[in-house]
Amino acid sequence: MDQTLELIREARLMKGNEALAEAAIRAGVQAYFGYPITPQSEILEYLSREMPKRGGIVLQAESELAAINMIYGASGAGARVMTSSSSPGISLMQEGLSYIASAQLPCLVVNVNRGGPGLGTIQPSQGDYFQATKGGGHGDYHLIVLAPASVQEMADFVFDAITLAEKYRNPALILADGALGQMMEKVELPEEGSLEYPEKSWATVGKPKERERNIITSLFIQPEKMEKINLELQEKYRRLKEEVRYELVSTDDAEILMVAYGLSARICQKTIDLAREKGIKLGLLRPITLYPFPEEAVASFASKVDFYLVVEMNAGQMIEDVKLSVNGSRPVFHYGRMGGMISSPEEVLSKVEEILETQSVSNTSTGR
Amino acid sequence: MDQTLELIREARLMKGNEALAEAAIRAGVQAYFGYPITPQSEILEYLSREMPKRGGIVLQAESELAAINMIYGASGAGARVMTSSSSPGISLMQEGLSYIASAQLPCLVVNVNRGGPGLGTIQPSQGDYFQATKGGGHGDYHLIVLAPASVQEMADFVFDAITLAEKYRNPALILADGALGQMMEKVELPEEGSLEYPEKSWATVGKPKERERNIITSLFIQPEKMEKINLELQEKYRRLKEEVRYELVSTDDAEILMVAYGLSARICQKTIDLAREKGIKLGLLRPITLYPFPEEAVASFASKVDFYLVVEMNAGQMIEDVKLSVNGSRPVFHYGRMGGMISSPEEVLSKVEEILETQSVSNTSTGR
Amino acid sequence: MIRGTVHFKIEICKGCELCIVACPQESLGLSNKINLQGYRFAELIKDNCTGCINCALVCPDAAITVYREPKSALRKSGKEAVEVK
Amino acid sequence: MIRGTVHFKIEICKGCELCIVACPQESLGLSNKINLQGYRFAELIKDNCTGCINCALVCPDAAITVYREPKSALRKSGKEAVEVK
Amino acid sequence: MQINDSIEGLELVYQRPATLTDTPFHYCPGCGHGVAHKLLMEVVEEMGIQENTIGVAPVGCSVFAYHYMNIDMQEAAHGRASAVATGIKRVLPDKFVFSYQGDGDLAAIGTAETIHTVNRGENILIVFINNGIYGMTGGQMAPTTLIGQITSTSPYGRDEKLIGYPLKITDMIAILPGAFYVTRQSVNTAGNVRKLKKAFQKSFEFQKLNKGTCFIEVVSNCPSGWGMTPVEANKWMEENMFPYYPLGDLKVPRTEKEKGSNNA
Amino acid sequence: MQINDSIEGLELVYQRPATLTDTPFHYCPGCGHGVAHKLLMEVVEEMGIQENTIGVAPVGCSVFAYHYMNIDMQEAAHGRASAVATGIKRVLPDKFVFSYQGDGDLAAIGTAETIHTVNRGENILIVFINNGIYGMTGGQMAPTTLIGQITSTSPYGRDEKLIGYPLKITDMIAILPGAFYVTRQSVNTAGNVRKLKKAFQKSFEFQKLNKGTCFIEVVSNCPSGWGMTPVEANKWMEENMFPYYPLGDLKVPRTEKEKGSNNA
Amino acid sequence: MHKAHEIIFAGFGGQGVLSMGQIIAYAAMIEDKEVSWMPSYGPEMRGGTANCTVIVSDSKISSPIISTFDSAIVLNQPSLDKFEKAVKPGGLLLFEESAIINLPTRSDIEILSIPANEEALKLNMKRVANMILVGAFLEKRPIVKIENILNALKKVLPERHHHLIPVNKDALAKGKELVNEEIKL
Amino acid sequence: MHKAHEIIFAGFGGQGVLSMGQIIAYAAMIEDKEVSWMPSYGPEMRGGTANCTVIVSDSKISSPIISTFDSAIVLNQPSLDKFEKAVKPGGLLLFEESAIINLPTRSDIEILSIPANEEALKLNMKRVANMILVGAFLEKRPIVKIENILNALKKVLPERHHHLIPVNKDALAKGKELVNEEIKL
Ligand SMILES: Cc1ncc(C[n+]2csc(CCOP(=O)(O)OP(=O)(O)O)c2C)c(N)n1
Ligand SMILES: Cc1ncc(C[n+]2csc(CCOP(=O)(O)OP(=O)(O)O)c2C)c(N)n1
Ligand code: SF4
Ligand code: SF4
Ligand code: SF4
Ligand code: SF4
Ligand code: SF4
Ligand code: SF4
Ligand SMILES: [Mg+2]
Ligand SMILES: [Mg+2]
Repeated sequence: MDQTLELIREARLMKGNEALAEAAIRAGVQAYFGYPITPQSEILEYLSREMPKRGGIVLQAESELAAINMIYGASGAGARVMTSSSSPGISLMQEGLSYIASAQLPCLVVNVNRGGPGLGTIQPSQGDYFQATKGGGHGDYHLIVLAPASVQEMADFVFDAITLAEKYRNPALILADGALGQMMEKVELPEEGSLEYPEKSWATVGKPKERERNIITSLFIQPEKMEKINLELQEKYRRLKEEVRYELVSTDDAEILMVAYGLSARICQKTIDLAREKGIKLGLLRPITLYPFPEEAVASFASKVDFYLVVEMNAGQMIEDVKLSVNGSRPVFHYGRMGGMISSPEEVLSKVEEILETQSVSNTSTGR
Repeated sequence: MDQTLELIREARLMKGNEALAEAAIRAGVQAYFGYPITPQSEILEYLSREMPKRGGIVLQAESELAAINMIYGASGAGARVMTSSSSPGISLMQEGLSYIASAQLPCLVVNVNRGGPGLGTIQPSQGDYFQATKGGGHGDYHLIVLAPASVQEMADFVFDAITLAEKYRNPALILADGALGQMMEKVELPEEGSLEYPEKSWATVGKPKERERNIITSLFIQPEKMEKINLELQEKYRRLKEEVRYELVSTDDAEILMVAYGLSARICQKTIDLAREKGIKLGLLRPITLYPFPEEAVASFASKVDFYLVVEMNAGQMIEDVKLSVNGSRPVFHYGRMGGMISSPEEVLSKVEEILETQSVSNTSTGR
Repeated sequence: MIRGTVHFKIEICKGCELCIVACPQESLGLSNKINLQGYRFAELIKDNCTGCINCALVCPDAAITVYREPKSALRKSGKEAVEVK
Repeated sequence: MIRGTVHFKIEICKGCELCIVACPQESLGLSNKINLQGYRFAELIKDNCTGCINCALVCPDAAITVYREPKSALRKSGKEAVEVK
Repeated sequence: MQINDSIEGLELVYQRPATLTDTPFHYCPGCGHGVAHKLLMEVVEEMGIQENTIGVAPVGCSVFAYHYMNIDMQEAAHGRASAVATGIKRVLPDKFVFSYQGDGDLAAIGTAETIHTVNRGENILIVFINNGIYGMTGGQMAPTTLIGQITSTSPYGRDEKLIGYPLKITDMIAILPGAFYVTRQSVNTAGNVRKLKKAFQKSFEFQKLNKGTCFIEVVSNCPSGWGMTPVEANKWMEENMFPYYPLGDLKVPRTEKEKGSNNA
Repeated sequence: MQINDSIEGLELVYQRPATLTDTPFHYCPGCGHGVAHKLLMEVVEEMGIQENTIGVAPVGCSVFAYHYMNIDMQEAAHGRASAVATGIKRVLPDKFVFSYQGDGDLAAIGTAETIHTVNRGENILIVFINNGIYGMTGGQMAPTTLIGQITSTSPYGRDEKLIGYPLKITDMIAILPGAFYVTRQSVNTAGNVRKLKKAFQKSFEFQKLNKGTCFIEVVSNCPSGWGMTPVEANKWMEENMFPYYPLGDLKVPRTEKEKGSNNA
Repeated sequence: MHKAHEIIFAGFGGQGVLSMGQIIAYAAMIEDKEVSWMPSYGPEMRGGTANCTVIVSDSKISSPIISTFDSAIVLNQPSLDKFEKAVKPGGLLLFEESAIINLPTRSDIEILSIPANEEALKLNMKRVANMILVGAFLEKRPIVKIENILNALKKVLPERHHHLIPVNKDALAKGKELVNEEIKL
Repeated sequence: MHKAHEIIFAGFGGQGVLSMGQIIAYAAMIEDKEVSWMPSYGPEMRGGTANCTVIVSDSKISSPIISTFDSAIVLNQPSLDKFEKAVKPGGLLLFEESAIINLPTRSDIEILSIPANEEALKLNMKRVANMILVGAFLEKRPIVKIENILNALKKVLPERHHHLIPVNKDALAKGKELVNEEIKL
């Protein structure tokens, strides 16, 4: 660990967790509240070392439940705030997240996803996609969800997530996985202080004489009012679609489109190389925003590719969003490992080949 | 309240919450752990009165978090157990539910859904569909989800839910809404003691010399093992498809199929009457199991109806499952009110008519 | 005896009677009328109020305003009362 | 002096040395050999063990078995020791 | 009867504080929440800290406190008010921050947050309204419900063998080093109201001096939940709650003690 | 050196209890968890209650306790062990139930469950391993971490002004009426090990008699988390932990006290 | 009689509005009608109004949640203010006389003021005021038979409270009487 | 040299296995190669093994998680037992001599036993044993230049530890030497 500390001082070869933490400071996060859990404790640890030196607030809460509610308070008071955890800890935050989304408070939440369900394993997983994108808490709300695929993006997306969170007054989630948190890669860190603080006229900072009191709440006991809040939220989610981000790899001539995010997308990149050596024209669409989901981009390939293959480290979650985008116009398949297992590029390729075989059979028989 | 008590003594005109509670006793629930929250506190209150007299255990926990973990312990110890709450309280249970699903413990959880997100309102809602069916907690797991639509079903489904939970060693959720919990209707209660207790050889009841110790856990630190657990779960979810339940109303000659559950389905029934007076051939498919979702049944109408209309008390959640079932072969529309608002049969009919208009336009123009 | 009086915001009074039992002078009672909320509201029923503010202190709805004679001799303690409320 | 001896399950010993510091007779030491886990394990280095079980009590890995002379005179207290462990 | 209520020649000695909005409280007749609200806002007015005070009220009957208190406020999730207040205070250390919590909120679901907030010595005021019941949800047993007390979830009276004794969380709080000032007051008489107000005053003064957590338990009533008239409720409270939850200071700063506080 | 380790003529006076499985502990060398596990299982063996004992271990280094303890066991979510144990005990009131929890688990995230379980007087044994740190997750600050102690999340030493004083949760527990027997023991010397074992014995005896919650704090070490050798760690524990967490009984049943317990 | 009759009962908690609805629903159930009873619930009860809606119908009831009513029985001013406008044209608005300061103003509905509290005091049973209102209501809208209200009471009240049935019967009768007096005016 | 070289370093926590990997990764980064470093993490560290994998590549690295290796540098018996079989045929297995009781048995890989602890004691710096192993490894698989290891150390060590660079340099050299001795055998 000591050595790690020393290595990162140079801030060039860094752990994903540490790059993210350093980026948070540079992005002007004013307060961090969190609770240890593998594989993301380095975020809290890094900030415990650095925040005091650099004028920020870091507090180890008594639980994730307390942490997310501290976030609520601090964000409501106008600060740029952040918390992080891993799967079970994020589950404990679901009530709080629903409150934050409903009260329309900006904040950054990081989930360094591990294998579940239950206590599971601490190995990397993408098993929390549904929770992240559909809303694990109660009610109709969405988080803005960004999925990095490298240590560099672990750092960069902090800036993006905060920008979006503040622009839309909505909680943003960075959904990484244990591998991205733990691995070291080369990283170039964004400049400190480059992110401006927006005006937050709604924050509870003490009511001057000349303005009405500010209230942070998610309680609207009259359903008529609560429906208005909901309509406002839905309208916001519609506007959010403009922020869709994704990356295309080798899609120009692709006959098969893989859709994968995060670590899975990296594996698929290797699969593309292997496949193309064999003459299979694979391409990859990597959603960067998981919510809003790049549904149009995904759908746009329906006329170009024979089928879609969704590769995830779970039992099949993003595949639903892909299917909803494709809406039946092409077959959509899934390949996934679970519970902390990571597929190899070779495995993914075998899956592609297997589908190709059955497809060609069914092509002949059904003429599709 | 006193009068209520007296009225229900006759057990014929009962509140949904109370009918459910009484049914739980009759279904042999041995222990209930819960925490008050509107609109379902009557369940805890009823059981507080009745359980002590009838030999069951009832304990008001210090929180929903404690309650769900008491459920874990008691279910692991072999008892037939139950908890109930409403939306924010259910959010607090997400970590626990993920553990219970992973450890494969049977139990009954009741969510009397209110309007969210956040503190929201206490009025009825179906805003927790995603949370209930996709898994609000972390990892790949599913609850068995049943959606009653009357006080009678509030009682009946307790038996069904427990039967399924024990058969599959999986938590089962009854997803009702505030109206179903609070309203009184005529109800005929199932016979007490008709539900047998299955053998639970896995339960931690104390290890006799002749058997290996029993362990209740969801921790499998080796991802290889955790993946095996996950594969087991997925296999179970596949088997669960046999348990799909739904109801069809006026579908024989239907040209438009509404899909709705719970209270929304009742409203749609009225809409059917109104529509048919106007010569519009509406039908309704009411999913009773929300998980497993009746995807085949829904899909089977694709060749018969012009379009689908999903009616929910939310911003559009079950519509995703309907779309996934229909897979693009017919248009699927949504009508929903949010935040505790309830649509009227007339509103739904207007929506149908509105779609009919635009559809006929687009039919002419696109020939679809 | 010091002279005082109380005014009630009758629209927000809920007729809880706590002011009535708190009044050392037994100056207060419930009206036979009801307010828009449907509550019988509190009112002065005797002319002996001393402006001691007890009723106002215990009123959960902050419905009572109290006035008191500013006798020069009493001025100081009157001020005090304002400060302590 | 009572005669005793100790046996170690060396495969599970982790060489923590807690037994060594706990032994009033200074009878124990670390071996220069390592076990399959890579730990230098504890061993008896003197012949003066009294079987007092101190080492066994503090061993976090329950790796120590203790034997003791059942002198008729000492039998009773020896029994006691078994009971207290 | 013709009563003279003319104010001619009289001087205003008490009025509703301007720090309360004009919205009438939604509380049941006689509910102690109203008294506590009023006093808190009187102190905020008198100390001139309206512009610098941020309140937190979680779910419970007082969830709508922000309709009444004319200051910036946050509504918190059930049990999490002190965590929310911690979040606010940490980023706005120069402001006055208080949480206002019921017994269900503070002593049941929020136990962990309460204890850790005080243990950290967060420099806030925690107002703890102990009415021995869950008022808002319709009268269920609270951790502070008395032995034998009948509520909707202890229909045969609270039985300590099944559910334990009423939790004196304030006593537990008082032993934490982070707690600077801990007191238990009530709202039933003019005298007690004055003491409670004094406690609010002191707490804000201590907060200004960064002394740590001030914790005020207010033994209060719930006429609706208890099924009594307000007058009966206050009497029941005096006879049953006060013996178990005796009023007075549980922890007073040394200098305070030496000065001989006239509190309780 | 040739040492005579023949057992000829000797009698077996101590061996690993049969209630432990053959699986070697995964704990770091010298970790106090091992001692506590061993003693607990010795008592279960000696009292002949293996068939009637159910244990609960939550996340923490001892999460794998079920690999070692040869009894029926449940693994619990972080902080929820006492709620899980409550669930078990309520439905199996005649069985012996214990939870075995770390300081992060019991005194941070699980504070509410801990306090309410004891307040209800759940008739279980709570074993509380206080090693002043989060061992499993790699050495973060725990609620019980000492002032000035350096951990990965208190890299400049725990600062009471920022995070408060180490939480003596056992002292808080002891004042609850539901707590029947509360004691603080350790694992560092043969003498203390004997006392701890005695405490386990008593607790199960009390449990048989339905006395309420027995709560045993075990002041323990974490050589890895503290960055010390086991021998250094035990010394550091004696010099630093014991003064702040003094060993001995915090609450002894009256009859016990009268009998003059030789404990601590 | 309509195929379905939709009623709201509104007043303070404690005035017995919830049980008025329940007893009518129960009586209708005895008559083999479809019924639903839906209370207002939650914190708006604190110091405010309580109400319940009852639907009595010859056919299956879809939504139990309704926002306009065939009849409204109102026991305090806030409820009158809130629900006067929710009565369907041609519907019935019946209120307790002493509870209302600002009278209703609509002219497209039938409005009845019943001095139930006063009459209840005369019957020496303050708690039967609501039964007087039920009697009055049923006289105007005989959606269930009075005898079935009594049958319902018999089934619903525990044996030890059966001695209260006669006074309830009187109250129902008094309600009927008041309506007819009223009409005579 | 391969296009990519995949290595595992495995031993106890505290033996410096994680930093061995880091320093090689850092040196490779100086040489403008693509690198990834991935540790084992979590509770299996308790009383067990720690390890990290390093990938050094000329092109972009896809998955940092790998299960077979070009080289394995092993510092204790459990790691040898676990990772011997994970070395790719033709790969390199290098282990610390004194830590291993049961020797590896594979014949399709190159196996080297380095008495790093012994030599480190001779250098009077027990903590540089891992640098001796790095030196030995790089002699066998020169995926980065020794001088860049030293450059990396310079960048990575805080000023106040720069006096340690010479002894590290010696250790690296010693490792190289040992390999060549070994080969001579
Ligand atoms: C997570 C969650 N659980 C339960 C509730 C329901 N609830 C709202 S307030 C309350 C308790 C109120 O009691 P208390 O805190 O004592 O306040 P009071 O109303 O008595 O002033 C409960 C259980 C909720 N809103 N959220
Ligand atoms: C909800 C949740 N939060 C955090 C964690 C991560 N975690 C596992 S164990 C632990 C703390 C361990 O410390 P302690 O309870 O003191 O036990 P020890 O390892 O020291 O024996 C933490 C924070 C988790 N598993 N679940
Ligand atoms: S001010 Fe004093 S005397 Fe006057 S009415 Fe109020 S309590 Fe009575
Ligand atoms: S105390 Fe206040 S609310 Fe109560 S009766 Fe008196 S004036 Fe009215
Ligand atoms: S039994 Fe006693 S004397 Fe013998 S080795 Fe162990 S501690 Fe030493
Ligand atoms: S105490 Fe046990 S583990 Fe430690 S050195 Fe001695 S025998 Fe080995
Ligand atoms: S329910 Fe109780 S606490 Fe709530 S407002 Fe009414 S009296 Fe007050
Ligand atoms: S980390 Fe600490 S508590 Fe955990 S096993 Fe190692 S020494 Fe024991
Ligand atoms: Mg309360
Ligand atoms: Mg610990």
